[in-house]
Amino acid sequence: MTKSQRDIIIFTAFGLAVMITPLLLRGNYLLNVFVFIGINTMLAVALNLLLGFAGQISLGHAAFFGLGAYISGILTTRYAFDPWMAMVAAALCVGVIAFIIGFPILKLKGHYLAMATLGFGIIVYIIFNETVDWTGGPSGMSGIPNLSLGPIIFDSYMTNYYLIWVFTLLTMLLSVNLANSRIGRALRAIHDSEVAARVMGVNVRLLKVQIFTVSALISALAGSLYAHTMTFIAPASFGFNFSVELVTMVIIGGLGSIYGSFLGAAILTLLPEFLRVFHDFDIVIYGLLLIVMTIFMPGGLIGGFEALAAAINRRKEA
Amino acid sequence: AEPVKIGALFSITGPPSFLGEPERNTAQMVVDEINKSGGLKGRKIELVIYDTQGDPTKANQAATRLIKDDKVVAIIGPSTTGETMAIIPIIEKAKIPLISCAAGVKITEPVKKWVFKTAQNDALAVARIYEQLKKRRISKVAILTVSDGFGSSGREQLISQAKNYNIQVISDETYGPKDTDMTAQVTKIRGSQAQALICWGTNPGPAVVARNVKQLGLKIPLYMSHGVSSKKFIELAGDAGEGIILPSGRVLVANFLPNSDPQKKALIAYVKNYQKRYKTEGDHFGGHAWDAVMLLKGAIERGDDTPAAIRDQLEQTKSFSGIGGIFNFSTQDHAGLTKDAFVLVEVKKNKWILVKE
Amino acid sequence: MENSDQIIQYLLSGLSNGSIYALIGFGFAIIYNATGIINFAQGEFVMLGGMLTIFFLNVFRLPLITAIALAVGVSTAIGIVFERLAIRPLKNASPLSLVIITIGASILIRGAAMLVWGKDTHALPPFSGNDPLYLMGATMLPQNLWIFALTAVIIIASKLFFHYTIFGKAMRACAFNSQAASLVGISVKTMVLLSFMISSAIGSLAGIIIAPLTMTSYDMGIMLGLKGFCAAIIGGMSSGLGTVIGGLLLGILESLGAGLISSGYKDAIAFIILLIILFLRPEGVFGKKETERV
Amino acid sequence: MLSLQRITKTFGGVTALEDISFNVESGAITGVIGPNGAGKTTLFNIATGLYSQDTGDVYLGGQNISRLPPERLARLGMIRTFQNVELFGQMTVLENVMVGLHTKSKSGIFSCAFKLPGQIREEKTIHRRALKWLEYTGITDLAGMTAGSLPFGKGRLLEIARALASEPRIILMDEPAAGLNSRETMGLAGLIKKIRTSGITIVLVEHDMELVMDVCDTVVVLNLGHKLAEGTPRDIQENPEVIAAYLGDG
Amino acid sequence: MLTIKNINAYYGQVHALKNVSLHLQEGEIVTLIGANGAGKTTLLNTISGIVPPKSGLILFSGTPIHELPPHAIVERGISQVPEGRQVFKPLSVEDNLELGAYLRYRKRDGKKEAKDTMAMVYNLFPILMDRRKQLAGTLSGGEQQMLAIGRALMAKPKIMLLDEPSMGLAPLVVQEIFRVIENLAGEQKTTVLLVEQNARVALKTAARGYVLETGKVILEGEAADLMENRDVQRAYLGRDKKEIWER
Ligand SMILES: Nc1ncnc2c1ncn2[C@@H]1O[C@H](COP(=O)(O)OP(=O)(O)OP(=O)(O)O)[C@@H](O)[C@H]1O
Ligand SMILES: Nc1ncnc2c1ncn2[C@@H]1O[C@H](COP(=O)(O)OP(=O)(O)OP(=O)(O)O)[C@@H](O)[C@H]1O
Ligand SMILES: [Mg+2]
Ligand SMILES: [Mg+2]
Repeated sequence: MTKSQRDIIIFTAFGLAVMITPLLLRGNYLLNVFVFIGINTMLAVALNLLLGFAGQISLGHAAFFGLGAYISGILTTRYAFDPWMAMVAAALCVGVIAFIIGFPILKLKGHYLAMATLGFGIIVYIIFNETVDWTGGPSGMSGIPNLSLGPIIFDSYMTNYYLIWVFTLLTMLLSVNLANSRIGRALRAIHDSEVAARVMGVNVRLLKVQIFTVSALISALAGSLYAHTMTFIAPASFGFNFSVELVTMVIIGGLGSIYGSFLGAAILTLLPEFLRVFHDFDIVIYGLLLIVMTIFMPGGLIGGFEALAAAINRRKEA
Repeated sequence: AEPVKIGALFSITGPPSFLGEPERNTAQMVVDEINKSGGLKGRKIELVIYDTQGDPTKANQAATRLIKDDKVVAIIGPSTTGETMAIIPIIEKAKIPLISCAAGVKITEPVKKWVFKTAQNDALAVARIYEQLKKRRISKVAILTVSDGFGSSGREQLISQAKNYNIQVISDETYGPKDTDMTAQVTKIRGSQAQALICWGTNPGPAVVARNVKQLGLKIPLYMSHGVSSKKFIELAGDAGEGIILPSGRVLVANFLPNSDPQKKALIAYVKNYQKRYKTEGDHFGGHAWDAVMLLKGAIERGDDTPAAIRDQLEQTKSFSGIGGIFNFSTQDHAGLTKDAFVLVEVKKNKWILVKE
Repeated sequence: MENSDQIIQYLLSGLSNGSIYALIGFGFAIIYNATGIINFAQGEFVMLGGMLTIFFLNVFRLPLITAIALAVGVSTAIGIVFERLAIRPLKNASPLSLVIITIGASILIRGAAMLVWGKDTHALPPFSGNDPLYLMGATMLPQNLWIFALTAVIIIASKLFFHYTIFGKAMRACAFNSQAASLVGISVKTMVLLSFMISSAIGSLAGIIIAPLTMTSYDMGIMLGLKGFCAAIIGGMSSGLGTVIGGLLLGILESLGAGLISSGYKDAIAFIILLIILFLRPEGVFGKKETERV
Repeated sequence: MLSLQRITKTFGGVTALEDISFNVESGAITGVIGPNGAGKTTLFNIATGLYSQDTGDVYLGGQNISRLPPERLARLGMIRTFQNVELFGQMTVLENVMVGLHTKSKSGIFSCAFKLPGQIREEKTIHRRALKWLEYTGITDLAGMTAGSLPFGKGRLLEIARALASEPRIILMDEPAAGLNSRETMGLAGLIKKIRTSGITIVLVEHDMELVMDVCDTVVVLNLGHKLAEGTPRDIQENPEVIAAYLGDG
Repeated sequence: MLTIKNINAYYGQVHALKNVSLHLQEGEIVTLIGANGAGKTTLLNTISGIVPPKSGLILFSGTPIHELPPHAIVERGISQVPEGRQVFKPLSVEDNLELGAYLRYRKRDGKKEAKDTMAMVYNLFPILMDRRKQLAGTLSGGEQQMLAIGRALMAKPKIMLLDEPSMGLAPLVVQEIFRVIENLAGEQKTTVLLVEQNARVALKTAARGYVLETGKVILEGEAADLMENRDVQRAYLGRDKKEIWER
């Protein structure tokens, strides 16, 4: 079995699992949580392209997510755009913004890059808050229309689930493809040694900006989907905290692993739901779990899984 | 008998925890009291509380869980306007009555069939302040509002109502919810022609503003919002708090009310019980939850405990004396309060006293 | 429009806030210099300093100076426990995993503080009165002088420590290449522990000294931590003058932005200017060019 | 092929290169030797666009390439290896070589993400050719190993394989024999000659005189940023100045 | 002085050292030769405590040290010049050297003595003197190698482990380095374990040698004998051509 055949099998299995999950969760509130897991997976995969592959940190990805959501929201509620058109417009706008700011920002390295992206995130967040006439300010913007496709309106948990997950699966598929291609290799090469990558003919600057743009564009798409499924958005969802949470998802899941990003997103979205039984202690436990997970699986959940699988295999052989 | 399940969504943690915490405490306290004294028509109330952390996404998830998993008959909360707006579509679709504890006007305007609220509109608080400014012949004001949901909705009202009172907002500044120094803004206001400063925020920001005003020697009258109507504010502002005036629910000055006041009994009981149970002062934010639970109790006692029956009875609530004021709901009004819900109070010798009008 | 009194006041306010940011930034820089980790829990130590002091002051009725000493002591102990239990087990982890650990720790500490002390804000009385001092028509509080003084002491001390003592140099060596450091006989574990001790002590001290101005609550560390982080980065993560200048720059930009342009966009203005500075000098305001070579 | 003209480079107070000129003949092996710190690596860094010189110009096949970035130079057929071995440490040996083929392929982000037919075909070619270069340099058996865990000497070979994969016109090697034992160095000498036979021009910085004398056609000697001598290996070996500054008399 | 008995070391699943035994006498120069990937660096790192052995013993003057952390091993007097230099790039040359004497600095009078050693190192590598304020990361490869050696000398170790000290150095300097090594052993009674690719020179300098192949010691003996050994000649000595510095 070649690697690419294995990839196809894994992806198909994953896709099938995703498709039948709602049938098992019928009528359960978790179905709704899985909608958000889908959105967060999209975001984590997008950030992983940048952080896990190219090794470039972004502490401002919530801003792209938010921009996608707000552009979609504003275009549909104020200018009566068709939601699908608004979604395309949002993705394109954010792509262009990312491309333009990408050049100066990605010239920076390490903690300077962290700080610049953080600053960008804060600036955008402030704009969401302050341009009250456009965004409704801190108390948010409501009445964003749902997406629809012919007779289907995506306004129930079930329809939203399939809507979101189709996009999420597509994002994952394309990212897996990208990871195993010459572009994916060039990105990982940048991660390991920028100088050597350049000398091998990789246009490091351009490639970084390109992947930044792609990453932002996917995030914006996730933002649009979020806006049209929630029908309400407020700046609180797009702040610094969420940017950090996204980075956490990627790292907890496993840097450079697409399925890891899914695991990270799933765990971090589900965890608060499970921790609700602890009431006021939930935050403390959440913090503790983050630490414990990282200590025991420094390579991320996916690394943990692989180690486990290897151990089981060895058992079998022995 | 089976308990009646009521859901509650509060931002117990996160930036709006100053709202969610007293609300959660109060709701739990009221429900326990009801259960102790025999419950609702002989049935106990089970209160299912989820924390929303001030985040619309979390509010959405929690509301879904209350509806789908816990199968509650009614929901109280959330604490903020944003979170309330975020879950209204779910509520309307699930046909479950919601009594929000947030203040935003747009929650109940236009009227939504299943949505009510107990928090007084900011509009009413602003009106109270402007009335007094007009009496004092002040026509130029500076406003300094916090850039969160509470502050921005206050700011909106301050600006839009000003012309009704012939007042001019000549300086419009804001500060961040976590800012720890506002000297720059106050300095700028000091350089303006403003005759009064209105600061709209919740602890601790306004206390910092009060201190900065004192430090910079700004001598104009200082007004604040009901967001800081608690003893805590006086403690934080120290002597810089002296003379500050603000609109407040009656709960802050319950003892000063005339005995004829229909709310007085409930207010004093609330303050006493809260103090006893939580060792700290109950405030009017907690009062929103008190009102919400008691409104539900009334509605269920009068009718049935199905969501539809509760809704119908809520809408018919008349002259209910709560902590926030006297509620009169109708098909056109799901907020139910008038500006009498607010009184003006002032800090004198480290105590809140009622301003004589 | 704006008279010079006002400008001076903006500058003075900016300097006061900036030195707070710098003070907090130091904590970041110290751990970074010794371990290469960006410690997201640094803000929480600032919070701990203030909260613990108030706790000792109000609950045990201790004199201020004792309360401060105890608060610093307890925060340092928490720093040690943190390093021992959460950082040390992960010897060979990537810096990013360590960052996640510090994020976890910050959530944990904040949550625990919330459970122990509740969500209320508390104020600490100023060390030496509340009567404003006048300076060329502008005012500041005596507490600001305390902050300036502490900042100055810490810059000088850390400059001396990191650049002129063998211990300090050893710490920097550890951050760069811990394996090589151990090959010259440096105990990497001790150095990391020491850096966590120093930075939690400095963080809590900063938290104590600013508490009379900023007040304190379980979640105050987030925003101040963020600003301190920025100050440290603008200063090139140096543990000396750079961070101070970074902090002051941030403070002044904020203050002028709020005063002269728009208070709503004050942080945005500060960050836009900082971004422009970074774009013009990608190696940092104080960074040296081309230290890496092949 | 490659021509350096009057190159000067200073770092702060240190003058690493001063007024250096020389030509590299097409198809030849040119050695660059000199004491430590003479400026050899700096010369490579300038030629490959990593540093910019203070003054002077670099020509590649007649074209002035003075201000071109490294990635452009790679496309023009100039590639190098590194003194301190700059591998892509977390990637496998095979993947390292595949990155070397970057300039020989052109699928963009879009066609890679959507796996367009052209991209699939190209990917197969890349894979095949990478294997070929592993075989060429004799490290096929390491293909699946993570580059970071290679022993030093194998890393050097991998660097050469990766450089060759881009099918350069000229290849600059910075101390390829450092860390190899005599026997392995012998193998390397063979490899270098084989590369030359395939028509690729080679510039070689090396301290292993045995190797330099064995393979080089001409040798340039640098000392303290100046050109000390230039000539055939024989001449250089006998040049008293070179002996005094560099070779020593044992 | 140093005795290694049957040690095994692993990198994950890779068995890098297999039952390796070896011993060093005081003041002796011993060399370790072997092909790429034979495990020479791993062996030095095992002695230094960086790669702790899975099993086996390492005794230093009779006391076991294989469970000690690296810094404690340095403290007992075993220093290493690591492969690939590993100088502290963001620190100046002088700071690098000072850190070499880190443990001595913490002793009374250590600082003054360390200054003397530093003068000795500068004397040995005059270029470092010129570059002493420069950041180590900007030094040329060879200069960094000199610095790495100088740094280890600063510790005045009882045993010095050298991992390819001549790598990247000009022939003239290599001669110098080997003179220093001989000198260390001869005059200062420092024991030296030398890993060197240039087996010919290594065997000439050393008294004894070990040959390592895929993690196992396959040969050991007097250096002169090894030099004559056909297998060694074929595998490590290469062409029988005179080396350039032996003219
Ligand atoms: N980025 C830099 N900053 C400061 N000085 C530098 C820098 N790069 C090189 N130098 C100095 O320039 C001189 C030449 O260095 P270069 O690396 O070219 O030497 P080299 O000939 O390759 O030596 P070696 O044989 O030891 O590798 C050295 O003295 C070095 O210290
Ligand atoms: N970090 C590591 N992870 C996994 N395997 C490793 C690692 N380091 C070394 N190895 C493996 O251990 C074996 C011995 O390597 P070592 O570096 O000790 O060899 P060496 O004899 O020093 O070689 P060289 O002459 O190239 O320096 C090799 O097979 C190598 O691939
Ligand atoms: Mg060199
Ligand atoms: Mg080795």
